[in-house]
Amino acid sequence: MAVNLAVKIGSMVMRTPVTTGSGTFGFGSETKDLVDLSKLGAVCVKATTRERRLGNPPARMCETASGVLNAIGLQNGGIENYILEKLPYLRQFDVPIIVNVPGENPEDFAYVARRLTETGGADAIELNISCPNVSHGLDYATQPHLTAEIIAAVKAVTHLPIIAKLSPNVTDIRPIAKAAEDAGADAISLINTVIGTAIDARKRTFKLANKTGGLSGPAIKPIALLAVYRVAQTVHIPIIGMGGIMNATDAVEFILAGATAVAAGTVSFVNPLAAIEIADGIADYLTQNGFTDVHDIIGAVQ
Amino acid sequence: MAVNLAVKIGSMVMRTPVTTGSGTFGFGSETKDLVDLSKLGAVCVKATTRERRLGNPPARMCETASGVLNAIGLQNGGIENYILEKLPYLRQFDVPIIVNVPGENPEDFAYVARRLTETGGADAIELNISCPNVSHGLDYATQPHLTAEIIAAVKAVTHLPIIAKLSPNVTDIRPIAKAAEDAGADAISLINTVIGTAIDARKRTFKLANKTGGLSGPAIKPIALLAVYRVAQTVHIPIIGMGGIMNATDAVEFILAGATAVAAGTVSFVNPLAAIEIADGIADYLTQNGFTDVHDIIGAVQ
Amino acid sequence: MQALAAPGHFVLTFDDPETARDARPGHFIAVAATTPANAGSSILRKPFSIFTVDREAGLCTILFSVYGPTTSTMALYKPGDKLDFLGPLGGRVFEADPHSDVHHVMVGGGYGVPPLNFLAKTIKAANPNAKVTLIYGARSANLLVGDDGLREAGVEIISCTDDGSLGVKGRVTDGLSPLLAPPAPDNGGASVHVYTCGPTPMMRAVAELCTAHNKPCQVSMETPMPCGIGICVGCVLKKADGTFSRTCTDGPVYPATEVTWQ
Amino acid sequence: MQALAAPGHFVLTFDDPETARDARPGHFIAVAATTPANAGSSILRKPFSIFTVDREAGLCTILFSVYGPTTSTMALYKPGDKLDFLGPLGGRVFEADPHSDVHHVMVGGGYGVPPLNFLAKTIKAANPNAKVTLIYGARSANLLVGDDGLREAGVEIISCTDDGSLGVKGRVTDGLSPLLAPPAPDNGGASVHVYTCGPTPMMRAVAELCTAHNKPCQVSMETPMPCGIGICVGCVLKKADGTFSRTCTDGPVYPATEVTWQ
Ligand SMILES: Cc1cc2nc3c(=O)[nH]c(=O)nc-3n(C[C@H](O)[C@H](O)[C@H](O)COP(=O)(O)OP(=O)(O)OC[C@H]3O[C@@H](n4cnc5c(N)ncnc54)[C@H](O)[C@@H]3O)c2cc1C
Ligand SMILES: Cc1cc2nc3c(=O)[nH]c(=O)nc-3n(C[C@H](O)[C@H](O)[C@H](O)COP(=O)(O)OP(=O)(O)OC[C@H]3O[C@@H](n4cnc5c(N)ncnc54)[C@H](O)[C@@H]3O)c2cc1C
Ligand SMILES: Cc1cc2nc3c(=O)[nH]c(=O)nc-3n(C[C@H](O)[C@H](O)[C@H](O)COP(=O)(O)O)c2cc1C
Ligand SMILES: Cc1cc2nc3c(=O)[nH]c(=O)nc-3n(C[C@H](O)[C@H](O)[C@H](O)COP(=O)(O)O)c2cc1C
Ligand code: FES
Ligand code: FES
Repeated sequence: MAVNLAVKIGSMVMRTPVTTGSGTFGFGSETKDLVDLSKLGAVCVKATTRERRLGNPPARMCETASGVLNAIGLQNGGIENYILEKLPYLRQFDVPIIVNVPGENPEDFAYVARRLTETGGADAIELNISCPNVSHGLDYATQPHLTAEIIAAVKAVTHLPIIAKLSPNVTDIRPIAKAAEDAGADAISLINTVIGTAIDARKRTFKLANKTGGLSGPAIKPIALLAVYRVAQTVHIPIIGMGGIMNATDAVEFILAGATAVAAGTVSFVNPLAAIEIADGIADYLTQNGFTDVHDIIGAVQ
Repeated sequence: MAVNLAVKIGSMVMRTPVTTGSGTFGFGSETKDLVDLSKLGAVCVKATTRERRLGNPPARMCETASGVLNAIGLQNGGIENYILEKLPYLRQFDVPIIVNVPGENPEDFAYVARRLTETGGADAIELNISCPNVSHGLDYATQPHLTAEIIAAVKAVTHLPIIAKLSPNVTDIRPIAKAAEDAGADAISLINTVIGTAIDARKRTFKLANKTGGLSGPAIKPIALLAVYRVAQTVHIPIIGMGGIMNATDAVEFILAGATAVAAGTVSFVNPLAAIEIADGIADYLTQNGFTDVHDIIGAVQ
Repeated sequence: MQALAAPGHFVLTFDDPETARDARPGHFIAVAATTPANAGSSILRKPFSIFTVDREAGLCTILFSVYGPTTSTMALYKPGDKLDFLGPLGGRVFEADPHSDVHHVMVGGGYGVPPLNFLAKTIKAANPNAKVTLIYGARSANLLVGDDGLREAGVEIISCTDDGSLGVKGRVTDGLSPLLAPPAPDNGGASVHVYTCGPTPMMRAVAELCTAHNKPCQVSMETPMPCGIGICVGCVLKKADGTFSRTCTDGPVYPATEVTWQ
Repeated sequence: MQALAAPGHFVLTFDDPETARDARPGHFIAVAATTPANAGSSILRKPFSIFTVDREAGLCTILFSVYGPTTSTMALYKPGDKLDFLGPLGGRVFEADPHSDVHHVMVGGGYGVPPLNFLAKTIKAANPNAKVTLIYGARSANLLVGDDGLREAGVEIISCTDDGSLGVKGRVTDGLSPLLAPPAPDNGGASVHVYTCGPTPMMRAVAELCTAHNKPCQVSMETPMPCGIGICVGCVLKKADGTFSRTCTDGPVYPATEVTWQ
């Protein structure tokens, strides 16, 4: 029997509850020989800023136990480059586009959001107020009122669904999620990477040129699951859960914790088809356990 | 050529820079057939509270990717039981004893510290203001002024070195470390476990009876290393670093980040001799790299 | 060092005269199956019950089935490989008096069968006339393992399969009930002592049946054991007196009356 | 599927007609060596250069040495095992015109030798008269691997060992210098084109020597590659124009003049 996998994030309809994670799937065209984007629930593209950014110097990434540290530094061609060079490829597919937007001040966020709205460049905007790899990047998601300020600034210039991407690097994520909801966010995505570092004992140097980086992958799954669970107990808007999802079982755990949709992040580096295969696996889980709709298990953990 | 491994934590001299981590080595006597305690830098015993505590119901622990989640809930026999039943065994060995002390209010902390001081029950007191598994346990280490309050209360009743054990579950650990130093702490130990959870997709339940737990093991090493580095840049008192140390290379990374000593935590479950073997491995590292004293590499990361 | 006992099941033999000498039924070892190829995939040791010992040869075996990293790695071991283990571990093990006039009834399932096999053989070796029965269950016949050498030693075996493909169709309690019902016609009037090890729901059912019939029962708990040596306090069982007991060093075997089944 | 090329070094043969057909020297594959026994120990794929291809048979090989989880697991592979890889990967590979009148000089070290071996053979196969020299280095003779079949193909081999145990004593640049110095007496006056792959300090020394002698040089970068397919932007090289280039899809081969060595 067919199961329903479709979910809604604000007004955006996803055919499956699995999107790509920003920064872990490029702009979609890199994998054109491998991935049919129309099979994704949504495609969330890499952070796109007002101006082009070169990013951090190498080394930018290293492996840790069951995890990956990165300090990419938001390398991207800027919003106009996105609209001209990236969007046309994406729009060949029948799939919603989420554009991840970082910024250094409310004006930057609003500028990019406005350009995306004017040009039809996105179906939802994910506000990256939680990137640990650039100065000021993380600051917004550490304080409820700053989170609210950014969301309000963007809300004023767009009718597109707004997703607030939150950071786990805070004492309590709940008041921040609540502030995002109150300021008009249509959804919350979490978690962004966990701040950390790695040291090379032989060379006695940091492994990353940036010294610190953001930790992703299975190592952070327990942290992410708890963040999703806590936020789900706090807000009424949908949650896009991520952090260490490697397979459908992991994804189901996030949905049980309260996520309406999930993102395949680091796993796409290993298997660029992961987001598609995970959606298939969620359908199998539902069937095997006698459910007909993914909504039946959202937040169902006991 | 012999290398110097001895370090000082306040007035406490450790023959090697490696102690056991509280809660991961019992009270020393459990491994009496396996471990000669006098070969340890120090032995840090399980949390000891004013009254006996039964702890949390099972399941208390589960494995995660490169990590372990625990919610023991501070099971222990209470301070008088420690003095009568545990201390005599420990005092058979020529090794400093660190007693880990949690509490629900300043009076509890002070009471246990006073009893330890009166009875010669400890060579240093580690204030566990960061245990994520009991209500109020974590709260103190989330706020600088609460951290300072506990340290001042204990300082008033003991001349023993005071070690403040801090939590990584905060937005910024630096002001908290600074508050601890200013309030008179002789050292900082970090990190305690990272809060998280695990869900059983098949049963649709939390894996731990307590729902949430604290994450330890290699998964958290990047988080711990950064916390140590940041605190080392902030305070002038020694740091005992821990979080995912499995071998001497990991320990050297913590020392390079700024730790004066390190603790073998979860690794002792796999190898109860780990704290001794790690000290030997640090000596080998120093020799192979032309150093004669562990102090030569404290904070030496570039 | 390795033999396939049944599909997916392996018997691993290791050479350790001290363990062979000291191990009693109910003792276990804690294995770390770490290789360069799997570094970090499983952090903790995993417990495995002693299956057989050969004191003269100084050899022991464990019987295991393949689940995760540890057992998958163990399944790859070749003769001559070194087994990294701690043991024998366990504080309280099975207590049985081979010479008393009781009917020893063992009830096992899954990886609970190996230690009961060890117990049955130990009793029979001490007293060939002891009356020993092993009742064990599995979903189907080809999952039944761990009865090697028992029949030869004179142990009565009652197998129970969910699908009836071998022995009694049904659960182990269906095999056990007739032996407990008074008057016990087929045990010659001897009193019955029950020993059980296996999945918790099974042990619970066995324990409750024994309590109902007022028969002594020893249960060997199979909680996950993060350290196996008493230092993590993560393996606890809630006892009837409300306290928590470390199954690794205070157990794994308890009188059924001490156990709560939550 | 596996042969030991030298102590700790393995040649792994895999059957993939498409890769055998499409792979050019400088292309690589990204391997995920995940098994139940090592689940989680290494998350990311690891890149390995194509070493040889047999278009008719549809077979390719990679040559690797054992470092961590991926290569340790690969060393355990048995004939018939499935290799989980993406490839052939790489945007810009070695460019060489076999028919031009140049002296092709390859300078390699460590796991930089396999792709140069492939390049040397490819040039020789297209033009048996092409003048091709491979200079390669290692700490000692028994670490020299990857020259199989080159002598037979008519490639001149100059080995350099730190300890002088084979060939030139010293570094690869000591082997290279004489070939670059004008007038080049031993290369018949042909212009020299250099291709290098190996540890970064070695490539840097080679590139700087070529620049000093005004000789064209192609370098194949060996930065860690978290994804290998252009989506992580974690493998970048800082180019002379100040921008960052993804070595996996924009490289791994670059004209030496485009590279900064920071
Ligand atoms: C005292 C004691 C004695 C034991 N004796 C034996 C023995 O003699 N032989 C034996 O084979 N095992 C025995 N076990 C069980 C064994 O220790 C576990 O199965 C162990 O977790 C296997 O380790 P692993 O790394 O292979 O799998 P893990 O990584 O621990 O498990 C992988 C996955 O399989 C699941 N899983 C693990 N074990 C089981 C199971 N038994 N049934 C269903 N799912 C499971 C886990 O939840 C996990 O999802 C014993 C356990 C205890 C506590
Ligand atoms: C384009 C490209 C082509 C490559 N081609 C080959 C090839 O043909 N053959 C080959 O053997 N390798 C090749 N490599 C290198 C190979 O991808 C790495 O060595 C890889 O990290 C090995 O994976 P692992 O899981 O076994 O070890 P890892 O877990 O990645 O490494 C384990 C430990 O060893 C260290 N380490 C890893 N590799 C090396 C090394 N090469 N030298 C010294 N220390 C090291 C790591 O820092 C780590 O501490 C290539 C790399 C690139 C970028
Ligand atoms: C290499 C890399 C780059 C990333 N870039 C971004 C980014 O540009 N914007 C963003 O919001 N998150 C970024 N992230 C975070 C991921 O989207 C995701 O939140 C995080 O990695 C946790 O999920 P995972 O464990 O499944 O990877 C990046 C992560 C990685 C590993
Ligand atoms: C089972 C368990 C019990 C613990 N109990 C305590 C405790 O009682 N007091 C305390 O301060 N820390 C406790 N900790 C935290 C450790 O001392 C240590 O800070 C943490 O585990 C990180 O180090 P590791 O990754 O090396 O284990 C416990 C950790 C574990 C895994
Ligand atoms: S398994 Fe650690 S105390 Fe029992
Ligand atoms: S390796 Fe990921 S972009 Fe190059």
